[in-house]
Amino acid sequence: MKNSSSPYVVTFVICLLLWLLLTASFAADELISGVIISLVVSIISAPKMKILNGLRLHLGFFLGLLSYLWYFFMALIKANFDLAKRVVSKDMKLHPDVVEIKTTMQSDLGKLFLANSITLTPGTLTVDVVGDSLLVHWIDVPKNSDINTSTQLIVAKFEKYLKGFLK
Amino acid sequence: MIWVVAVVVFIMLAAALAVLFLPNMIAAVVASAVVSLSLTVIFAIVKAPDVAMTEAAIGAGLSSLILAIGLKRLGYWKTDSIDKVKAGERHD
Amino acid sequence: MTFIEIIAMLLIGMSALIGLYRLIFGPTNPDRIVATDALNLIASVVLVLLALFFDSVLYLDVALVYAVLSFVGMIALARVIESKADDSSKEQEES
Amino acid sequence: MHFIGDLFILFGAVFIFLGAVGLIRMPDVYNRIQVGTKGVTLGAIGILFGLFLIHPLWWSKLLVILGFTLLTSPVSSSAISRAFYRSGIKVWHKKEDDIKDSEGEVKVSDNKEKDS
Repeated sequence: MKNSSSPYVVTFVICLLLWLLLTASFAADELISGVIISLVVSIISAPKMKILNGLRLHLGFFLGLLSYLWYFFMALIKANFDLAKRVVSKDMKLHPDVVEIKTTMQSDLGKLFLANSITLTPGTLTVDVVGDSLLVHWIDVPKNSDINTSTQLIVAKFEKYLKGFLK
Repeated sequence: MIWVVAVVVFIMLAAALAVLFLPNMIAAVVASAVVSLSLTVIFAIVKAPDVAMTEAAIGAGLSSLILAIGLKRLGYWKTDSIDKVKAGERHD
Repeated sequence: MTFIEIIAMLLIGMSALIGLYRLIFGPTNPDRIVATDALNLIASVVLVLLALFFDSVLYLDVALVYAVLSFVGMIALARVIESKADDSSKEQEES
Repeated sequence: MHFIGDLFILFGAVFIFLGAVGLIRMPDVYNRIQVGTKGVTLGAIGILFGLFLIHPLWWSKLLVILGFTLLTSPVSSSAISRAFYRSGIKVWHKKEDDIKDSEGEVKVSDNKEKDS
């Protein structure tokens, strides 16, 4: 796939998919108007959508996306049971602090997905993104941790899954 | 269903009183967002989804946006108490 | 409206009241903003449940519009709080 | 099928309630953001899935609402916490810890604190 035309195609596909999901019908007139509207929208807005350059368009895209989503939901449910235990218990075992971790994701979209995943998984919240490093508020910092161990603990699994479909 | 209406009306009245009595501007903006939120839910309960959609667009999106931009222009964006921001005096 | 749904609605109403407590008596102003962020999501959940109670798909549109626009409002508020020293210095230069 | 959907709705409501209780009990703004976002987001996912089990024909709009919730809720909470962090709101520490300063770097104490 060429580099210059891919943002147009991706924007068009996303707009058409959103239209189909919102109308939920395959009638001819609605389909034609949806195609026209998403064409116009993609022509206008695709040069400004720099963030879509982070997509890694290859054959295993949907497989990577699905495996990432599965792992993400498991982590979300685990995070919520951890949270429930923490809220119900009497002393909440809090040792909060802000730690800094390094990421190897290069594109902006990869950093966005990584930050979202960190926010919704056990005890961590992305506070800031500066270049290559993320500031993470951690609800229970283990003792004697430095930047490498916290990077290993928080982001290593997610990066492995995210590398499947993002740069 | 009458209990849902009662709870939502209670939330709306309490947030509207909070808009009057909160000392900080940003807290008042946030409380007014809660007022429009409960108004949206009330419109949906009385089976007027079109009015509820309009109220959601105006109340949640536009009015918060315009009030936030207004706060930025006036210099009242600080999350601290208002007594640091005297009238007519910008703080650094 | 079955029994379980009434219990679920009751739990959501109680959590909305707890959020209201944080909104009004929150010790600092950031707590109030956090409470509003939680209340926005709770309100869109309530709108989704109303679609179940009235058996009509129209209410889901209201929930969708509310979710999107409350996100816009919260982002605007966050940007206003964040615009700190650079903006005030710029305005002082202008005046 | 209606009963299973009801169970999912109850699951979601319980997690929303837990998130709200955490909003009361936590001592700090950042902890409150964490608990509120996680609890309410999983609650919304549970309720949307239960509604899908009750009315399977509404799947497309429920999927759009689910996608928007999953994308926007962590982004908005992260933006709010970034605004708080940049405007200088300190992170709460437990009394017996001697972690005083946290300007973006890890300073974890080595002393043996009393575990209750």
